[in-house]
Amino acid sequence: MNLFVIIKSLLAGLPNTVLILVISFLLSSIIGLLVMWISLQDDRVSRGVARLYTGLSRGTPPLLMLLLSYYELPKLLQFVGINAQDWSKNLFAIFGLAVGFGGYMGEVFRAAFESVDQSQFEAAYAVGMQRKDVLKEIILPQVFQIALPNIQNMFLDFLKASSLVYVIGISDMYRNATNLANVHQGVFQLQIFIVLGLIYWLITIFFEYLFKLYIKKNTYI
Amino acid sequence: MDFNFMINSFPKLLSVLPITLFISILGALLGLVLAVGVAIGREKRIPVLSPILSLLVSLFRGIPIIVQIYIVYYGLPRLLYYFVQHGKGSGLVLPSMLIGVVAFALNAAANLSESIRSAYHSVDRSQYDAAIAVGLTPYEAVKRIVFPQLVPNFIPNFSNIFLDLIKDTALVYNIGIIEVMGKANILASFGFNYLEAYLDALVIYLVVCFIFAKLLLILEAKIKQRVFA
Amino acid sequence: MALLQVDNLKKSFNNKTVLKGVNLQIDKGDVVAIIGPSGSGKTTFLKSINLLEQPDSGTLKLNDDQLDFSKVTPAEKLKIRRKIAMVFQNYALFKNKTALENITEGLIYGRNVSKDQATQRANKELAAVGLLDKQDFYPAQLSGGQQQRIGIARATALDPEIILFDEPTSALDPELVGTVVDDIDKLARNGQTMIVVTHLISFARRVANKVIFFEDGNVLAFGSPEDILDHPKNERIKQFLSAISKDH
Amino acid sequence: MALLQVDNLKKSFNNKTVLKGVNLQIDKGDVVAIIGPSGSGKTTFLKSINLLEQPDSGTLKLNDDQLDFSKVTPAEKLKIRRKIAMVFQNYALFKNKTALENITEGLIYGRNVSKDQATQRANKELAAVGLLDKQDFYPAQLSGGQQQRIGIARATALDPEIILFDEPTSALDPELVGTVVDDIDKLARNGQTMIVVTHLISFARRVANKVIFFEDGNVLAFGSPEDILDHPKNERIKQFLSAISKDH
Amino acid sequence: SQKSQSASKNHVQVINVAGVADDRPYTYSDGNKIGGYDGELFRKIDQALPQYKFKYSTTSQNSVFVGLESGKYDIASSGFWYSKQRAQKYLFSNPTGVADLRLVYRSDEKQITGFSDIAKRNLKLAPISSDDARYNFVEQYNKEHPKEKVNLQAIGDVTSGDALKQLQQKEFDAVFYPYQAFIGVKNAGGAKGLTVSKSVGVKNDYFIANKSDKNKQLVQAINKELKKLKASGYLNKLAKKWLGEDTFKLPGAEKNFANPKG
Ligand SMILES: Nc1ncnc2c1ncn2[C@@H]1O[C@H](COP(=O)(O)OP(=O)(O)OP(=O)(O)O)[C@@H](O)[C@H]1O
Ligand SMILES: Nc1ncnc2c1ncn2[C@@H]1O[C@H](COP(=O)(O)OP(=O)(O)OP(=O)(O)O)[C@@H](O)[C@H]1O
Ligand SMILES: [Mg+2]
Ligand SMILES: [Mg+2]
Repeated sequence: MNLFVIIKSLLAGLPNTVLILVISFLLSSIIGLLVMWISLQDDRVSRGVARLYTGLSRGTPPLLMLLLSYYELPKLLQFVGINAQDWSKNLFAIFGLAVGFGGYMGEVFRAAFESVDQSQFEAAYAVGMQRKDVLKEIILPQVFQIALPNIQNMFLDFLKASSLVYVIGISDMYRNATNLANVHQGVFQLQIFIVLGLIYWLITIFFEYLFKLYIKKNTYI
Repeated sequence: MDFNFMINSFPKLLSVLPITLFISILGALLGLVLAVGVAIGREKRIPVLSPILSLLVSLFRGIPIIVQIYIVYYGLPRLLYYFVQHGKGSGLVLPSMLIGVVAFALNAAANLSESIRSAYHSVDRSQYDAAIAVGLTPYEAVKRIVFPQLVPNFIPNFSNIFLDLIKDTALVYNIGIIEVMGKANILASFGFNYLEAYLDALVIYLVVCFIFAKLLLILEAKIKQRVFA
Repeated sequence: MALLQVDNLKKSFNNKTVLKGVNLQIDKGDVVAIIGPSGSGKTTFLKSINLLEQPDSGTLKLNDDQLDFSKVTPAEKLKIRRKIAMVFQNYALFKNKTALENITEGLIYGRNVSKDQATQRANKELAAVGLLDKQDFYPAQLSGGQQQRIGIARATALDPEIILFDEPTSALDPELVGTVVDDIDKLARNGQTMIVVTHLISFARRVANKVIFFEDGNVLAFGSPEDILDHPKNERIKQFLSAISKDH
Repeated sequence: MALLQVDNLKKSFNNKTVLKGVNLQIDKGDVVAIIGPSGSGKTTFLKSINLLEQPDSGTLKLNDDQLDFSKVTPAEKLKIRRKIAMVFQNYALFKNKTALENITEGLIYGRNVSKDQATQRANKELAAVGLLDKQDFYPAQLSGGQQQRIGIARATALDPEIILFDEPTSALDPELVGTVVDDIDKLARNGQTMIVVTHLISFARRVANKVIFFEDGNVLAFGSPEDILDHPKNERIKQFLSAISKDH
Repeated sequence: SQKSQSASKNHVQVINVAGVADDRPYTYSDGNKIGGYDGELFRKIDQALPQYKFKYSTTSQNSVFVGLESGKYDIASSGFWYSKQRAQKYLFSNPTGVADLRLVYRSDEKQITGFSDIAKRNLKLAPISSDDARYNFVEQYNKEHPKEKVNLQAIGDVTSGDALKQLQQKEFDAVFYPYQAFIGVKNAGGAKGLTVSKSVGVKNDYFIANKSDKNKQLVQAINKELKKLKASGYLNKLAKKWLGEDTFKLPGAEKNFANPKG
C-alpha cells in the first residue's frame, strides 16, 4: 500500500491523540498537586485517602481506566442529576487518563516536594512571608524543577495509555491504523503499525524537545 | 449486573493469573539482564554501540507498548520466515507466548536501563574513587562498592516499571495469549458479560499490584538495611 | 528596657530535650556571639527566637510585643518574624530567584513594599555588599562568599530589629571568609543588633560585646568577650576553646 | 633518589586547562603541604598522582616504576595505585561496609591479603586511631571525626609509599578537627611520606617539611614552611595567607 | 423524562446504536455513521420507523458490550450470533442476515472439505476470537462430534489478513472464516497460494439490545421491519453487496434463517 496513504490516514487521528494526550496530562498534573497536598496533611484520614487513591491508580490497567470512565462515570453523574450521556468521548478519555494517573503524579510531586531543601522554607518564613506566598513563590517552582525528569517519564506513560482510547471508540491514530488495516483485511497491518510506531516516536521526540527547552529556560543554573 | 457471573468467573480468571505473572516476571527478568548490558554500554560510551543503544532505548520508550507488541508479533515471524524461506520443511512456529515475552522484555529493558543509569549516578562518585584508591580494579570497585549501593536506589523505580508491566500484560490478549484480561474477554464473550468480567479483572490487578508493591517495598527496606546497616 | 527578652525557653524533639530553659536579654545595639559544641542547641535556639521552630514553653518579649511560646498564634508568629531577620549557615538563598529577587521577595511579600520601592532598596543593599553587578545571577551561579553576602543583604534590607546569624562563615572557603566577616563587622559598627552563632573565636572577639557559651541545651556562661574568651573560669569552656583554636 | 617524581603534568577538562605542567619531587619521609586558592587544581593534582584522573601528559616516577601519563595502561594504573593511598575530604568511606570492612576491603581485594590477616591488620589500625569498639559500625552511624579517622586507618593499613590527603579536616566540626590533626601528625613523626592539601596554616606548619603553593594550575612556590608561610616573597601568597588567617 | 418520551407516541425517541469499529463487512466506523451490512440495514430500518431516531457510534468490540450493559447504548450489532447465555442478558432481534462459513488452506496441499478433515488429519486450526460466531460454531461441532474433535483455541481480535498470512507461513494448516473475509483479503492481494473450501456451514446474525421495556418495543418494531425487508429481497441485495454472494441461497440458509436461535 502507498506509504503516503498510510501516513495521511494515520495523521488524521493525530489531533485527537495530541488533544487527549496534552489535556489529560495537564489535568493529571493538577490532580497530582492536589494529591500531594492531601498526602502532606497531618491528619491520618487525609493521608489514608491519598494513599488509597494512589494504590488504585497504581493497580488499575489504563484500559480499564478508560472503560470505567466512559461507561460507569455517566451513571455516577446521573446520580447527582447530571446527564453526561451526550458528552464527547474525548472528555471521558481525558478524565479517565487524568484521574487514572493522578495518583502517580501525586507521588512524583510529593517526592519532589520532600526533596526541596528544608532551609528554603525557613528562609522564606524568616523574611516574613506567609505560607501561601512561600508555596507559590519559592517552593512550588522548585518542586516543578525537581519533578521535571519524572514528569517527563510520566509523559511517556500518558503517550502509551493514550494509544488505548480506541477502546471507547475514539478515532485516534491507533484506531485509524487498525481501521486502515481492516479496510484491507489486515494485509498491510505490519507496514501500518511500523509507520504508526514511528509517528508515535516522533511525537515523543517532539515533546522531549519541548521539555528540554522548558528545562533549559527554567533551570536556575 | 450479573453477580453470579462475577462470582463464577473469578476463580477462572485466577486460574490464568500465573500466565500474567509469568509474562511480566519473565519479561522483567530478561529485561533486567538486557538493561544491565544496555546501561553498561551507554555508560562506557562504547563507540558506535552506545548511540545505537541510545536510539533503541528511545524507540522502545517512545512507542506505545501495544504498537510494539503488534510489530513484534507480526514482524518477528515474518523476519524469521524470510530467513528460512528457502529451507523447506515444517513451518516456523513462534509461540505467541515467546513473542509476548520478547516484546515485554525489550520494552522493560529500555525503561530499566534508564533507571539503572540514574541509580548508578545517584551513588556518590567518591565511593568509586575511594575503592580505586585502595587498589581495587574498576570491575571490583563497581561490583563490591558501587553496585550494592545502587540497588536500593534502583528498587523504587523497578517497582514502578514492574507494576506497569503487570498491567500492560492486559494488552497481550490481542496476540492470543490468554492471561487475565484475555480470559476475561473470553468468559465475557459467551454471554457478553464484559463489564462483570472486567470488574473481576480489576480486582485481581489491584490486589496483585498491591502485593508486589508491598513486597518490593519490604525488599527495599531489607536491602537498605543490609547495605547500610 | 531590653530589646529582646527570652525567658525559660524549652524545646524538645521526640522526647529529647534540646533546650532546657534558656534565658536571654539583649539591648538595642548589642552584638551577641553564641559559641558552644556541636549539638548543644545553638541553631535550635536561634530558630526558636524566629519561631521557625515552635518551642514547647517560655516567653518572648520584643520591644512591646510579648508572646507565650506554648500558645502562639500564626498572626503573632508573622509579627515577630517580620521584626527579625536571619542569615543561614548554608546561605539558603531562594534557588529559583535571582540575587535581586532574593532581596525583594521578603520586602514585597513580607513587608508589603511596592515592587519598585523593593527593587530600589535591593539595589542599595546589593551595592553595599559590592554585588550590584550580580543582581540577575541565580544563586547557583555565585560563589559561596557572594551567596552569603546576598544572604546578609536580604536580611538587612528588611530593617529588622535583630539579625540572627547561624554560623554564617562555616560553609565558606577559607579565603572567602574575610569578606563576609567584614560585612558583618560593618553592620555591627552601624549599631545593628545581632546574635551570631560562630566557631571563629577571633571573629567573636572582633564583633561581639557579649558572648554566650551553650552546652547541652543550657547557657553555661554569659558575659563579655574578655570574661568568656580570654579568661574563662569554667573548665568545659577552657577545654572547648583549646580544642577549637589548637589548629587554626 | 627521589621517592616520587612528577614531571610536566598537564590536565584539562573540556578545553579548560586545570594543571599547566606541574613538577614535583618528593623524598622518602617528606611531608608536603599543598596550599592555594579554591579551584587552583590541588584536588586534581592529587587525583592525577593516584591516576583517579587521567592526566593528558607528563611522567611519573615512583621508586623504580616509571610511567608516561599519556599512554598509561590499566596494569600500570593498578600498580601505582597500590603503592599510594588517599584520604578524602568527605571521608568517602564505603557506605555499605562496616568500619572494619572499610579497612580490610583494600587489603583483601587490592593487596591480595588473606581475610584473616586483613582483619588482624585492620584491628591494629582501628586500635591506633582509638576506634576498635566501632569496628562493626557503618559510616552513617559514626561522627565526622570518627569517619575521617577510619579513612586514615584505611589508608595506613595499606602500607603505602605515600598517603595523599585532600583537605582531611575541612568537612569536620571545629571541635573534632584536633583529633584528626593529631592522627596525621603521629603518622608524620613515624616517617610516613605524605602529601596534604590543607587550609589550616598552623597544621601545615606543624606537620610539613615542605610547602607548595598552587595557583591557577601552576606551582607558584615550593619551599620550607618558614620560607613560604612565614616569609613569603610572592605578593599573591602574602595576600592569600592574610585572607585566610585574618579571622581564625 | 424518559417515561414521558416513551409515553407519547408522536414524540420521536432517540435510540443509541453501537457498532464495532473495525468489523468489515458488518460494521465499521464511517464518520458519524456505521458502515457495512449492519450499518446500512440500520439506516434502512430507521427510515421506516418514524417514531425512532437512531444515533450511531462505533467502538471496539468488547467496549460495545460494556456500553450496552451500562445503558449507554440501546442496541448494537456486528454480525452477532445467538447463544442461550446471551439471550439471558440481552434482547435479540430476529435474524438480520446469514454468514457463509468456510475453511481456508494452502492450495498446494491436500484439499480440506470440512472439520472432520482437520480432526482426522490432525491439522492445526488457527485460533478464533471468542467474541466471534465461528468460535461457538466450532465448539458446537466438537460437542456434536466427540470422536472427531478439532483443537480449538481462543484469541483476541486478529484480522483475517494476518490470520491468512500466518497460514501462508505455515503456522497453521487451516483458517476458519466467512467467505467474504477470504474474498476481501484476496482482493487486497494477501491470499497468494491459498484457497477456500466449500461452505461448511451457515449462521445467522442478530441485533442485540439492552433489556428494557423501551427496547422491547423497539425490537418488535425492528422485527416487523426485518420481515418486510426479507420479503422484498432487500436483505438478499445487501448480502450480495457486502458479503460477496447471496448467502440466503446457500444450502440450509433459509431454514436456518427462519429459526430465531440459529
Ligand atoms: N528537627 C529535629 N528533629 C530532631 N532532633 C533535632 C532536630 N533539630 C535538631 N535536633 C537535635 O537537637 C540537638 C541540637 O541541635 P542544634 O542543631 O540546635 O545544635 P547546634 O548547637 O546548632 O549544633 P551545630 O554546631 O552542629 O550546628 C541535636 O542533638 C540535634 O540532633
Ligand atoms: N570533573 C571535572 N570536570 C570539569 N571541570 C573540573 C572537574 N574537576 C575539576 N574541575 C575544574 O578544575 C579546576 C580545579 O579544580 P580542583 O578541584 O582541582 O581545585 P582545588 O584546588 O582542589 O579547589 P578546592 O580548594 O575548592 O578544592 C576547577 O576550576 C574545577 O572547576
Ligand atoms: Mg547549628
Ligand atoms: Mg579540592
